[in-house]
Parts: sequence; structure tokens; C-alpha cells
Amino acid sequence: MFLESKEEVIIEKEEFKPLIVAFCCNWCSYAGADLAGTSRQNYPANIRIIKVPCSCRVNPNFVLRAFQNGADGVVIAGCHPGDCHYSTGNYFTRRRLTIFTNLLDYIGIERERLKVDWISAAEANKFASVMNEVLEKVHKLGPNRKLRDVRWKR
Amino acid sequence: MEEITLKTREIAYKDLSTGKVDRVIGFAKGDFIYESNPTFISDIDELDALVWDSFCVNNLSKYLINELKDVKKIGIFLKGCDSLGFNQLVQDNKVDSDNVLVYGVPCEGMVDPNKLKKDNLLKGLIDIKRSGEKILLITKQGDKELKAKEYEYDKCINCKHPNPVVYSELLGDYITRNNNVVDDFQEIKEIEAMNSEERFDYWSKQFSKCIRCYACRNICPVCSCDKCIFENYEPGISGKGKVDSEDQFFHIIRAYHVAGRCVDCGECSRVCPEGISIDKLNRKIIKDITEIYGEYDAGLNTSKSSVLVNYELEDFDPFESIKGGK
Amino acid sequence: MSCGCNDYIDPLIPQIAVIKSIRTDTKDVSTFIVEKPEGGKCFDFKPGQCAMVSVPPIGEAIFSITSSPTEKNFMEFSIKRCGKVTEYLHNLEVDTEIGVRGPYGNNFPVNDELIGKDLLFIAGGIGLAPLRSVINYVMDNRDAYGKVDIVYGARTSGDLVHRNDIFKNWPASVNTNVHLTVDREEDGWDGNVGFVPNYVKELKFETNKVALVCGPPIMIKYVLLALEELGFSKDQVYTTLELKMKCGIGKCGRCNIGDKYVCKDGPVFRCDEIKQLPDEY
Amino acid sequence: MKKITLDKLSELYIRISQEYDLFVPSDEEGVVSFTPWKDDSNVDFDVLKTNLSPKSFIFPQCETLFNFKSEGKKLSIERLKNDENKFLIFGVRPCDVKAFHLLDNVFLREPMDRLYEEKRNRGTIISMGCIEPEDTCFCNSFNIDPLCAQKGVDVFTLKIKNNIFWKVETQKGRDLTVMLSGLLEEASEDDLKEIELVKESLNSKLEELPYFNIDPQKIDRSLIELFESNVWDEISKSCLGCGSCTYVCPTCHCYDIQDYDGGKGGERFRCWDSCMYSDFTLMAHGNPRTTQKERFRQRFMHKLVYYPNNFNEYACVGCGRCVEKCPVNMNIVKVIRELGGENK
Repeated sequence: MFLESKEEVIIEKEEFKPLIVAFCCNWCSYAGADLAGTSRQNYPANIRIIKVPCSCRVNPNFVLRAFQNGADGVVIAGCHPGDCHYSTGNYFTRRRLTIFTNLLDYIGIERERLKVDWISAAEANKFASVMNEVLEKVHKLGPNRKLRDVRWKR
Repeated sequence: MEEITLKTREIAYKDLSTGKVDRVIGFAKGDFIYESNPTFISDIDELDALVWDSFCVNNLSKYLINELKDVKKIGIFLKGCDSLGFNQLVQDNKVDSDNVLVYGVPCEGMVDPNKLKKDNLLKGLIDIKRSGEKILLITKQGDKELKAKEYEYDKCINCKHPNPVVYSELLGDYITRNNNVVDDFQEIKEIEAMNSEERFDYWSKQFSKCIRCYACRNICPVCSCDKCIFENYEPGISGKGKVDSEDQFFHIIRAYHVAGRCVDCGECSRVCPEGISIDKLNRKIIKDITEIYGEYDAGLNTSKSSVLVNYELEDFDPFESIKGGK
Repeated sequence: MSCGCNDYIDPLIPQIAVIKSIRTDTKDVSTFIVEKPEGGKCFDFKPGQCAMVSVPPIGEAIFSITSSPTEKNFMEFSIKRCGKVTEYLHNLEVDTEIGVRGPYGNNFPVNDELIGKDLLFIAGGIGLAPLRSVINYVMDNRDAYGKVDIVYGARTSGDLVHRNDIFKNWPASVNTNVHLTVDREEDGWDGNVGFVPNYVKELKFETNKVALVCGPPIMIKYVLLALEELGFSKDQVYTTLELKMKCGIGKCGRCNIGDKYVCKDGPVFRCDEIKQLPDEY
Repeated sequence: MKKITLDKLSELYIRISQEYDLFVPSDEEGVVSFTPWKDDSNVDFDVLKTNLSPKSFIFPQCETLFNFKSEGKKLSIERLKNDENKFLIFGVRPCDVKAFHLLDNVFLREPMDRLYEEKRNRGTIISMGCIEPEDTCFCNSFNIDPLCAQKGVDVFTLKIKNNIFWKVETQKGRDLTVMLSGLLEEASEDDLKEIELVKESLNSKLEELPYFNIDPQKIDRSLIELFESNVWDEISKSCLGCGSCTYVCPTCHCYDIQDYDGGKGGERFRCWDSCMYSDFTLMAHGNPRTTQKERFRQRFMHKLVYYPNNFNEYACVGCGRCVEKCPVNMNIVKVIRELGGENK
């Protein structure tokens, strides 16, 4: 009896470490992440970066699957509008994700869990601050339970 | 109604016999008086089967994709909402409008047999006649007059396009519908007004009813992919498991895949065997598009590409958090 | 009892088996030798029967068992790389554990109709896999059967599988002839060139024998015509059919041809039985 | 024959739910389906066709076969613990009970489907006869008497005016009745007369049904002739290829087996599948049913020809759900008619 209650306390105290999946555009944001690393910017370790050729490559399926299979927050980062390596890719991203983030919000998913931002190759600072901000907000929200697949095991 | 039935037969006869079309797609009566079904007629001797009444609810335009593989020219009867779907099919390059003659039929709204059934009005029903805002039930027990609005399909009650937006010939006269709607998006705003937990509960309850029959997808005039992502069972792409996350995945992705192209015909909700209000997802997207990118015109304007395959340099940007900041 | 592991056998749950070795036959066919983890064959079967091979989390697929039932210690599966499960299998290494369940389906009537008869085996490509089980069974019980002819063809000589058997073991057996053919001329091939159905016709077999045919659907179709031309009647010819399967036990409802389920009533059909079935395979 | 008045039903529910997981047809937002009974359940015994058939109690839309874990070269398989709760479904209509029997033919045939068998054993069925058939009913075409207990029913009931009449059919039903002693009273002579009257009046109601003439026995062509018939081209045209008919059907039983990869382990599950879907028979090397016509034909040939060839019974019970649910009103009745299955 005594042992059991002790165990419970330990479980409760186990700290929640959010897992963030970041889809980063190869040409800007990924390079930004790189620069943040080499210039020793502080950004959290529990961020998994997935390199994509362009932010418009990010299919909403990816975002949902990320949430289902472990992510507590998702970041999509691309070049600033106008700076797209493929000229127009992120203009499409902007429209699509405007609609998609609104839709997720409408379904009842907290807006803070899906962050879209424009981070250029030079903005190491911004990369770190966006990641920190997302992590902080997601930490406050707690683990993502709404979209998680119940069959998934951490 | 009878008058329009005669007109449909007349025009089909004319065009089939002169070879202007090889086949017509219209409606024929089914087993019950309250059932009109899609029918495909190539033979002028079969034209007596054609009807037009208060139960011609299906949008026939999606059949064009397959039927045009068979024959060259098709004549098709379309209502206002159907014609939007047709336009979208044309815009999506699924149907070549040169091969289609659209017989437009202005529509006063279709009657929902389920609503009649709920009020026990189907027993002994012989015929049903519509004039304006009234419907007349002719039954074995005598006639009965009803307010049309109360027995129309939900999707018809606030119809914005009673008249076909595209047609080669128009059968009947233009109709004006008394629309008392103050706010098109009232229902959407009610959901938006909830907090996120309430919204999540609302949608979870809706989605959990889903049996994944894909009727909503298959009836949809703009769900016209040759191969659907939900038929791709490579591990991890789409799964058939009955768990909340897969239901969410299906509904979110389905709604998103028709974003900007949905013509708001409401067929998805009508056919859902579980009564999920699927159209409230689509309408949320329509609302957002209207608010952010201006007048929503899917199915109205075939010359302009859909909202989400388009962009403008000055589009609203909700994402930019910190400007500059190197 | 509380773990739910009751002693009954759930037919949908595979048993664990281990890949003991992998033999690469051609560039896209490998033969997997499979045993129980503690050694020995997973289950007994008859020649021509199939087994479900599971590779979680990719899925399951049904394969015919290539080895003869007379092989006491292991089972073999010759598998061609063509879909997601087979692709995954081909990337596995020796000693990997997989799931196996079976045996499923009927078998070639090696102990009834075939006894004492002259046998003609006709195979194309990977279609040798199910027939090899029968051939080796016949070889191990050689006295029970008459003369054996084996016609086997593939696209190129490089696509011929079970080379040890077709070049060495079988030609060396008594009263056994192996006739090989490839589709097109190629350097270093001095055997016959031409499609299997034509070769069967050229070889002018006597009709006093039973023919067992397996290969791609199009080959089967023309071989059956060729055999008919040679004077074989439909009840002298056996072949195997294959359709999509999930359960393997005639319940999931997708491998039916008319009222027959390939997993349960097949995969071996006598051609006069096939004649009764609708043309949907 | 026993009976209970409607006002005592809630007491009955409470008693039953102490021993069983109790499911009743209840109305939620206008949709009637079998749901777990609660104090505030809006029980509806007047709607004949629940939205989905009760087949999901014995053949759920999705169920886990086992969990697996694959680490490196090791694979482990772990069976799930069986649910041991007894459950009871109250108010299953004779057509749906018959459908259970049709599923039994498939699942309980050797090799027996253990998950199905286990659910079947845990379940108790209280059936309820139909005294007001609906327009879309045609169970009589399959020789189902809506006022008689089908094989497999534990207790058969009839709701007439203010009473529910209660007839025990099996040992399970007897045990249940003993458990409910005190709540049920003996039916009187007058009651029995009333039941007879209801039975008599039903026949004329059945004869007036629009589908009364449907008779699949009249389909007299051979399997091959039916398969090759050109009616399929015409009648399959309007079919959208969705699975609503299959999924609401009480007798459709095709399933798919899939794996879920859940990171550190996963599960293999089986779930409903529909022969109407384009990927149903898709293999790595092709698909024997390439168009909707073939898939449509498969569904109805299975119900009307293939299944009867194997089990001597039709795989349709005339519940009429597909008639109500099909988005384009194409249904088995029209198919039977086209194939000649009608008494003229």
C-alpha cells in the first residue's frame, strides 16, 4: 500500500517534456536552424526538425500524423513571403495554412500547438525565439491528448 | 411539376433524336412516390421514364466523369446547386463542357422524405404537388397542405442558387426564393463561440459516429480524384482503424481537400447515414475564405482558379510574429 | 487464464517463426527457409497448400509453401519482390523473426488421383514455387508415380528459380525429364527458346498423364489451350489460382470466385471445376 | 408467456444492468441506435430499423487481434485479455436476429473465429417482434416471420399497447427470467387473445407492403447466367461506390486486416471492409474487379447466389436499411426485381 502511493507521487512529479516537430524549409528556415546551432543560440533540445524542400510541401496530413504519433506541438517554418527559393511556394503556404490553422482551431485544437512562421537563413535569433516560445506555450498547455492516437506508445 | 416533367421528356426527345446528344442523364421514379433516382437514357423509346418532381435531389453532374468515357455527348438535367458542382468539375478539368448540354431546371427546393416520415406523413401517400411555399400531399386518407420549408431538405431551406448558373437550355422560369436568412454563417458562429474544449467535444462526438462508408466523399461533386488518399493503404498513409484519431484525420483531410472548391451543395450531410453535420466543416472554410480573400465563388466563376491554388502578394498574413530580428 | 492466453487456437494469430537462411534465386526472387525458433517445422501441410507470412507492422500476405512436406525440419517460401510485404521481406536478414500461420487451402491430390500416373508439370517464372513442393514430394516417393515431365520457362535464364533442382536434382532422377525454355534468345543459352505454351505444344506430350500447371495468369490461360489442343481433357489438368486474401480461412470475403473461396476451396482447382466458375480472376 | 407493463420497464432495466451490460434502442438527436442504457436513455421501441444494425455487437467495426512488438530481429506477439462482461441487447428485431444466424454460418464454421465466438457467447438477445411493418420492410420475402422468435433468441417479446409480452426461448432466457422474478407477471387469457388478434391483423398489413411481391426464389437462372447477365451494366450505373449499404447491412461480413505501427510496438486489427471499394481486391499485380459494375455485381451475387450455394440461405434478411440509406436509392430490392425475383 505504502509502496504504491509512493510510486504515484513519482509519476506525478515526472516532468512533462513536450515534443515539437518542426517542418523547416530547406533554403531558409533549415539554414536558420543551422546558424542558430553554430552560433550557439539557445533553443530546446526536444525539437525534431524535418527538412522539407519548401514550406508548401507540408501537407496537412503530415501535421495531423505528427500530432497523432507523438508531437505535442508542430512548427512549420518557411522563407519570408517574397523570398521563396521557388518564387511563389510560400504564398501558397500562407493561404493554405491560414485556412488549415483556422480549421484546426474550429475542431478544438489549441492554436498555440500549431505555429507557422517565416524564418530566413540569417534569422538564427528568430529561430531560437520561435522555438522557445512554442515550447513554452505547449508546456503550459500540457501534453497533446486531443489528436493523439490512443494506440500510439511513447 | 408535371409540366416540367413533360418539358424534360420533350427536350430529351428532341436532342436524342437529332443526335445532338447520345445520352441523357435525368431522373426516373423509383419504388416509392417519394423517391426519384438517377437514370441514364440513350434510347428515345425509354424517355417516358423521365420525370421531374420534388424528390430529384441528387446532383447528377458527377456521373459525367464516367459517362463521358462511354459516349461523346451528354444532356444532363441540373438544378441550381448541381450547376455549381458541374462548373467546378469543368474547372477541375474532369469534364469537358463542350461535350455536355446542360438543361437547367430552376428549383423550389426538394422535399425530404425522412422529415415526412418523422411526422408519419408517408403512409398512404399517392402524390405530392408543390406550388411556391406550399406542398400538397395527396393521400389515401385525403389531401393535406403543408408548409414547404418545414419539409425541405436542410440544405434547401436557405438555398442561395435556386436557378442554374450555367445552362444550354432553361426549363421553366427563374425562381426567386424567400430567403429570410440574416446571417449565412449563423451555425458556424455558434460553434466558433464555444471554447476550444467545447468545440473539441462537439466535433469528437460528431466524428465518433462516422462509420467510414465514404458516402460523403463519393457523392461530392468536387471529390473527383482518380485515386483517393483514403484508398491508399500503404502503412501510415491512411488507416481504417476505428479510433478517434483516424476519424479526425478523415474528416479534417476530407474537408481540407475540398477547401476552396466546395460548392456548398450540402450533399455530404444529406447522404451521411449517421447524420454527421459534415457541411459545417466545409462552411467554416467558406466563411474564412469569404472573410479573408473576399467573395467566395466556387462553382460560379470558371475562369478564375480556386482560392487555394491562387495567391496574391498582399494576402493577409496571420503568421508573422516578430518582424526582422536578425 | 487471466492473461487471456486460453489454450484454444485463434486461427488469425500467427506463430513466431525464424528465417534460418535466405537463398537468392534471381534478382527479384529469394527463397526463405523458415523454422520454429526452437527448431523444426511450424506445422504439417500437404503439397500445394499455402501459409500466411506476417511481417508486423507492414502486414501479411499469403504464399505457397515451396518445400515438400517430406522435408521434416523446415519450410521454404520462394518469394518474388512485387508489393509492400514482399519488398519488406526481401530486406530482412537471417535470424529475423516473422509470423506464420496456416496451412491454408487444399492441395494437389498426390495421394489420390495422381498415384501411379505419369505427371506433367508446367510452370512459368515464380509459378514453380507451388509445383516444386509437389515435384519434390513425388521425387521422395518416386515409386508411387509414373514418368515425370517438367516444363519450366522464364523470361530469361537469369529468371529461372531453384536452379539446383532444375539443372541437377531433377534431371538426375529416374524416369524424369526436365524441359527448360526462355522467352527470348540470349547468349550462352543453348536450351529451347519460346513461350511455355508453344513449347508444350512442340513437345507433343501423350495424353495418358495428368498435367499440373502454375504460372502467371496469361501463361496458364494459353497453356490450358495448348493442352486442350494436344487432346488433354479438362479433368486431367490441375492449376492454381490466386486472389487477394486477408484471413486465409474463407471468412473475410475477398478471394471468392463465384461461390468458391480461393483460400479455402483452392488454390488448387481441376480445370473442369474452373469451367463452372464465373470469369473473374 | 409473461408480461410487464411499460411503466415498470425502468425497474427492469435497472435489474438487468446489475448483471449485464445492457443495450437498448434509444433516440439521440433523432437517430435511433443501440446504446448503453442509462437513466436518461430515450428508449424507443417504435422505430423498427435502428440506424446501424446490431451486428456490431458481435462483429465490431474494428477490433484488435493482438499486439506486437518488433525490436531488431525479435518479434513478440501478445494476445489481448478477453472481455468477460456479459451483455444483453434488448429489442433486436427478428430480421436482425436472423442476420446473427447468417453471420454464425460464416464465423462459427471451422476454423472457428474465436473473437466472434467469444462475443456470441457473452451476449444475450431479447428480441422484439414487429407489429407495424414499415414500407421498406421485406423480411417476409426471406421467410422471416416478424412475430416469431428466430433461432438464437433467448427471450422473445412483443410490445402491444401498454404491455410487453415476454416469452422464454432458451436456458439463457430462463435464467434471466428467474433473475427478474417479481417484475414479470403471467399473461392472462385475454392477453393471449389480444396477441392472436395482432397476429391476424399483421398478415393483411404485410400484404399491403410495397415490397410484398419480392421473392428471390423466383430467380431461376444459373450462377454463370446471372453473372454474365447484362442487367448489371444498367443497374450498377448509378452506384457511387460508397460503402453505406455494406456498413448498415446486418449480414455483410467482409473484413480487412491491417497493422497499426505505434512507434514502439503496434497492433493488428480487423475492421469492416466493403466489396464496393475499389481497393477491396487490389493486389500487387492487378485487380480482378476493375470497375464499379464488377464490385456491385459481387455484392449482390454474394447475397443472392454465392452465399445461398454455400449455406442454403439468402444473405439478406429484408431489413430495408440499404433501401433507406443508399444515397441514390439503388438497393437489393431493385436488383432482385431485375433478376426476375418477383411474384407477378
